[in-house]
Amino acid sequence: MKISIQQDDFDIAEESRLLRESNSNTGAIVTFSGLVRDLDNERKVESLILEHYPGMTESSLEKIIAQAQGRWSILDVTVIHRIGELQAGEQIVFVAVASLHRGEAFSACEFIMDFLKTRAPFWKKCLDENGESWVEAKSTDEDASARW
Amino acid sequence: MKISIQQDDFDIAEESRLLRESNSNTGAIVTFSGLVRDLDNERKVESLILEHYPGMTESSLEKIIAQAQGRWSILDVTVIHRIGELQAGEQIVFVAVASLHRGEAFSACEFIMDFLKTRAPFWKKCLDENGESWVEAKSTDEDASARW
Amino acid sequence: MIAVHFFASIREALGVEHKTFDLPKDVETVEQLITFLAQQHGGTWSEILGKGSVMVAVNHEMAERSARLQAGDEVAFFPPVTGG
Amino acid sequence: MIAVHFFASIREALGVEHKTFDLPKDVETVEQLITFLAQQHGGTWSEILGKGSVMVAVNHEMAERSARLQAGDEVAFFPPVTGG
Repeated sequence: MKISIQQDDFDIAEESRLLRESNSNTGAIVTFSGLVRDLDNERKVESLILEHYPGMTESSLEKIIAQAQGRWSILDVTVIHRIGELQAGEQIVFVAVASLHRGEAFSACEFIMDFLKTRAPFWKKCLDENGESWVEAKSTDEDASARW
Repeated sequence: MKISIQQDDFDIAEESRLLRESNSNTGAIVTFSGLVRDLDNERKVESLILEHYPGMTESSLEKIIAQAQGRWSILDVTVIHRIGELQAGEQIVFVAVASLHRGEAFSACEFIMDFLKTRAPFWKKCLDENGESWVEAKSTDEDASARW
Repeated sequence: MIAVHFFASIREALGVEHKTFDLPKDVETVEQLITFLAQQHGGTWSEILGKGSVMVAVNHEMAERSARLQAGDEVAFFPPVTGG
Repeated sequence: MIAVHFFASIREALGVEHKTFDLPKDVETVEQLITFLAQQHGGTWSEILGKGSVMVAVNHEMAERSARLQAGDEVAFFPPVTGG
């Protein structure tokens, strides 16, 4: 299991390779990559600033992964989340789950993302043509985690 | 959209990069990688031989992708499936979906995999310590595609 | 003419990969094609192709045994798919 | 001692990132901590921290306003999270 909160970009090929090589019986790997979109509510996004709560971020992600491991048979998990200033098009987050079969990997990966979105202490400030503003939490994200 | 049936291995970093760069408003990319497991029903797998039905394979994958596009808002899709002889640990299949939001990318990627498993004309022969045998279709795969 | 392809375990069981021949006048459906092939090649073919689990495609589309055939069609018989 | 952290829009609205002070005897819950902070800093604090949408964590765990506090605890106030 790997959890990393970092400013630097990450290489999904390298991360996927590490995950794949961690267990020779892995049959399925599902990955999610989140990117900074260049349009949000029809406004041109220049960049995002990602803030987090050091210490609690890591422990909340550990807890989310432990919950996923309790529900599905998972061979390995990687969660990487970037902080600091990110330009449009850059990678923000990466979640990858390795398992024997695809159904478990899909469910666990989506579960981890849904709870990361609603339980892990990260906040985004958006810089666009109108200046800067804190991104508001979406009720659709709360709905997504409530269904599990 | 990219569909490729090939003997050669593929580079998921390169494929992910192409998908990511195809649309600057992509917010979410979900990928599935299927690997040759080294154990199947407790038998040590040496290799798999993948056979397909040229022509029908491509058109069946196009149809599956078109169905997914009808159900979810998808920005781009890549499907790569290898044929020929593959050793344990090698990549067999890669499905990647880019969309604005994660829910659509997760659903579309899993939908495409579930139908690829039950509708696309590929067959696996397994070489293991007991010799060679055709892999039998699993009812769990039929169930997975029936739920959509 | 009609082209008939066999894949995977069906191909191995029959020992034939594909056949091309003039579509007989009385063969109007996949079911009748199976009967015709069995008449030509013997009971093993009827047994193998008659199995409910055997899948059929006509012109690259999955089809039922009741599907109608015409000259120029490409028919394929194969076991349940196991890709991915 | 008790450490109190403020994040994102809450931090900016209050103009404070964190405070560390002796836990007053009559502050036994998060609710009472908010009242104490508002007494010290004025009504704006009560308004900002009193909002139902503001999330609270005690020792890195999400907590209710009724959660009990003790010396040594780390309390954090922040808006709904928006990572990922």
